[in-house]
Amino acid sequence: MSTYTDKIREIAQRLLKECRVEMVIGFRQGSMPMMNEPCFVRKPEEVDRLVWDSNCGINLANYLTNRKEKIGIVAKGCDSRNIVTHILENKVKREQLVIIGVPCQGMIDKRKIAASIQGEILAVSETGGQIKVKSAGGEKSFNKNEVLQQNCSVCVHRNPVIHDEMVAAPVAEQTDVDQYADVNAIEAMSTEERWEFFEKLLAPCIRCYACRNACPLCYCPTCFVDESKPQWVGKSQDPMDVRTFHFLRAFHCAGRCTDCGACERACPVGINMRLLTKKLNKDCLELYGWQAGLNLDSRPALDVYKANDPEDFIH
Amino acid sequence: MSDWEPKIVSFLCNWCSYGAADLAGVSRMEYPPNVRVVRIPCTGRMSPKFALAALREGADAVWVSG
Amino acid sequence: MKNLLVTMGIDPDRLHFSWISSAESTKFVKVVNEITAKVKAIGPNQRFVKKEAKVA
Amino acid sequence: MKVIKIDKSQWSQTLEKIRGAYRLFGPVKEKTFHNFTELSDGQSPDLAFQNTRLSPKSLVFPQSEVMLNYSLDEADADHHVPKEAPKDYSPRAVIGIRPCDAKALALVKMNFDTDQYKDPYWLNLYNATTFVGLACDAPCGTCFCTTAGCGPFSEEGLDVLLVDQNDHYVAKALTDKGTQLLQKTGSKETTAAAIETAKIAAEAKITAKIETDNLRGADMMALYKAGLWEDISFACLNCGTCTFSCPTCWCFDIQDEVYRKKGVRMRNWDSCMFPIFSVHTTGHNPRDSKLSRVRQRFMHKLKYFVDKYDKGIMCVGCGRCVRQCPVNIDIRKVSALMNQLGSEARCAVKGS
Amino acid sequence: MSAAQAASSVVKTPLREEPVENPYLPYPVRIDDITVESEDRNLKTFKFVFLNPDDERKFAYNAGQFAELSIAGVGEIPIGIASSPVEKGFIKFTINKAGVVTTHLHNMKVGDIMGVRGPLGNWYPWEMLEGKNVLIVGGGFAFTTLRSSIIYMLDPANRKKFKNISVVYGARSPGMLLYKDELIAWEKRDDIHMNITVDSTNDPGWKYNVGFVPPITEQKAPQGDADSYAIVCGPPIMIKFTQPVLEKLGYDHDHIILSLENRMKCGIGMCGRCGIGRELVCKDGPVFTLAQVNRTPKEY
Repeated sequence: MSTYTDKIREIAQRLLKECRVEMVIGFRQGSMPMMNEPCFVRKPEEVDRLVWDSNCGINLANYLTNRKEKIGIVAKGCDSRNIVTHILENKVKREQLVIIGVPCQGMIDKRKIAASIQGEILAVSETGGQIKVKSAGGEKSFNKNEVLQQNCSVCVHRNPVIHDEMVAAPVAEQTDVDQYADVNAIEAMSTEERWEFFEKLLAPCIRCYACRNACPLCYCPTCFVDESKPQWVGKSQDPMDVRTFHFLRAFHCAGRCTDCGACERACPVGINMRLLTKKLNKDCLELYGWQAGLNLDSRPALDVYKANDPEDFIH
Repeated sequence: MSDWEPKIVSFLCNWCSYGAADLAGVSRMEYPPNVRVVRIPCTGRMSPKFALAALREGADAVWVSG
Repeated sequence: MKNLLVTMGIDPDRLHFSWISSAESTKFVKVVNEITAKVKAIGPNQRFVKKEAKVA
Repeated sequence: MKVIKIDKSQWSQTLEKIRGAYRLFGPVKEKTFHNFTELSDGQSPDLAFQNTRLSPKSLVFPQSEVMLNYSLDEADADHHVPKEAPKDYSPRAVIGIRPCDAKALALVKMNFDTDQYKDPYWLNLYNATTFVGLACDAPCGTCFCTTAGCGPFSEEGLDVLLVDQNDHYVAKALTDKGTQLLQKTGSKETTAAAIETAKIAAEAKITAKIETDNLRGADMMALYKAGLWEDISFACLNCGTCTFSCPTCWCFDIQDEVYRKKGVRMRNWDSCMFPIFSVHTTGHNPRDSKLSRVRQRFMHKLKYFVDKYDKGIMCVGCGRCVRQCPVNIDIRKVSALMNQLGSEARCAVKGS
Repeated sequence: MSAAQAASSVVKTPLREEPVENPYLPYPVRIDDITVESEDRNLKTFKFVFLNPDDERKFAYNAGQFAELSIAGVGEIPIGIASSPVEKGFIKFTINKAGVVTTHLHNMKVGDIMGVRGPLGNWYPWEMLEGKNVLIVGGGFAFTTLRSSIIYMLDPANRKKFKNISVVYGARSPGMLLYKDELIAWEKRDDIHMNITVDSTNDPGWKYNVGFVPPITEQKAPQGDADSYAIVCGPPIMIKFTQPVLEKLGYDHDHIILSLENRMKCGIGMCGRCGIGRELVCKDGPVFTLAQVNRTPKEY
């Protein structure tokens, strides 16, 4: 991983020195274990701020929306797919970007680690595929694959789909993963069970909108929850309002979501709202053979009509 | 419960289904009074927000027709 | 839309889509009849309805 | 003031005695986190926690709260005339609130209890509540209360301080309300000597710091115009996690909701992180950039509040915003930057 | 038995202090009269009378304050009080149709019941202005609290407290001027110096000024000195360009009095959203001197 960091710094420095970009967007070391902070670098001498490790789960495409500068951006597989979506949706221009591709082997889910150790986590280090966690209750070692974010463990697009530079050779893509096991489990439930399931899932929501704001797809100037003429959804903690918010938020991501996991990662109360977007992803794949953000040449499933689009839901 | 009648909020395209409803009317055809028609300029104007708004206000079903 | 609503626990018969030309008044009547019958069968909607705020 | 000793073997019986006169609230473990909720009959609070995920501010300031009720039915005599919503203000006790959270409520009280106006909802709940604080023996690495005008054994805002002594608790009454509660327990009195020793040990465990000494004298406009905000605010997503989890954030929104012929006026937590928070009807938004919103949050906590009340910063060092920020924006880092700038830009006319 | 029931079944020690008056409860009022003020019909003046006569006494206000107009089922909106403390038996507000609440209000009828909460905020510093010259500069529909102020100052009991009173008031066109009858009446008096202006007009009978407020102020307003204060209220762009003019005329920054506005909800300094710097526009304002505003972030 430290070689990734060195290479990112080297590329960033070169891009800034050659004035090919005005800023490089990447991560800097966080102030807590397993947290890195998205940051920008404008001067070649400041590239030492940039780091890369298994705690760079925030989707950096989020920071590109409507920016006008020439930007170098560090991008793992899912980031690159969201950059593609951004370009297709005219939120940023391809010519503005120098994409520094990072082959990704998954990001750590700090909640998984926190749940399986005693006391507070004091320090975390990574060597090879091993994560060493120092906590108040002693030291414990994890195999990285066991503590990956759920979306990372079933990810089939680890390498950037679009890039100008690469920090390393591509990694092997996972082929034998069951991407939609969790969605299938919900589909198998009865209507009542499903209603109850989501009632429980969404109960802790405090409507901080971190899921919406962490998502690179959510860039509407005025979100539907903020509209007042008419007001679509109440602003209280009422379960129906919470459900309406989550339903419509997910729906706005239909055919666009890359399952980067930023929403779930950002949620302060640990709601797996990805189940909703994943269901839509699965439908898009099954009905239209579509996965978001794989290349710049094809239009999204929901903005093209094909004669063979399924229509059996219409009477 | 026996006197309950469903309320079905129907979003009908001005040019298609709304026309069909109109024609059914002038042809003096009979159909259940449970549909509450909202005329929309085209089903392209339909938004998931509308369907949810109808359900939130107590509609028993939503029908979108082009 | 329908798939996601159904996933969240809404009865599939609460959301209908159809395609009727302005000349098809018979089809219109037929569809209204069908939908009404289906909705009657599943009973009143208790979900996604906001009757009052469940707050402090 | 009264000091008593409660054996842990007697703990649940003691709680039941208190329950005779109070509704009880306390921390309860939900999956991996603790949160404050009402305790049902026979339920004890789970006191083996470092800090709750969300602050207990919702106990006196619910995230959504009905303020007024009214009828819109013109057949009613007083239609369209709002009335205060009836509430249960019977005595309640919070068992196991952390000293930092209690101090936070004392800070927030300055906003809701002013000479000119009193917020009845907040104050009635606050006054109805007896706060039994649990001294903090094992603070988190991200706790910085000792430098935020607070501490693991801070007594401000508490009615009773509870100190864990392995096989028993020592409970020290700090107010008349606290004494009244302890009288219900019937437990025997003891001395407060052990508390002092435990306090020194706990305070020594807190190593994280927030630097604030130059903020009071700093020139507000110099801090406001400083160049540091772009770097600080870059990563911010403008979600409301920090403000919603913060025990000292009190901003709220007022909304009307109508259900057929009846309606309520309610208030919901709001956040200065949300763009809509400050937008005018005309569409003009005085804080229309992420930078200005992030600046507002930190300036409010660390400068405006300091200047307005002269009671220190609007932060008690609970560390929740640090732990829960999805992009790791750290108030300690921000404060250090502001503080450094403050030492350079002293105010020409103090307190102007 | 739930904990709540258990608690209510025992004798409780009264912990609650004496009941506090609820500042969120509006006084019920009835719409007594509605006047359309402007040719585009977007401005209407509403006259309210209190349902409980005692509430009028409680609603004692000063010129420059505002109130929350409160419509059950819709919401609340902070509006400057257009009537004057010397006018009894009613209160008046002039309202621009803009958002959810004001649009609803524009559709209401005489006789409808709604609420008014206040008076809120501070007011123009009348005690400080005693014995001084007062220049009033207003633009558009922000003239409401200025009308309140003029009526207050012209009241026979008050007029002798002030020296010269001058007014510069502008609107986009003659049809957009508020309170036309009163403007004409003031124009005829010799104890107030009126300068009415419009941005433009094609009315050949227009006998007053044509031009924006700042240049008209420059031409017509009296010079500032230690004995003179200017009260400015209008759209931000007008305030921006009037400020240098007033400086040129010799008004000190602490002799220029502004009325700010910001998004508000509670109106009583609790909800936090109208804060700029350490000031809350609703409670510490809306009236500030320019000197105060200069020491505050420009977040309004």
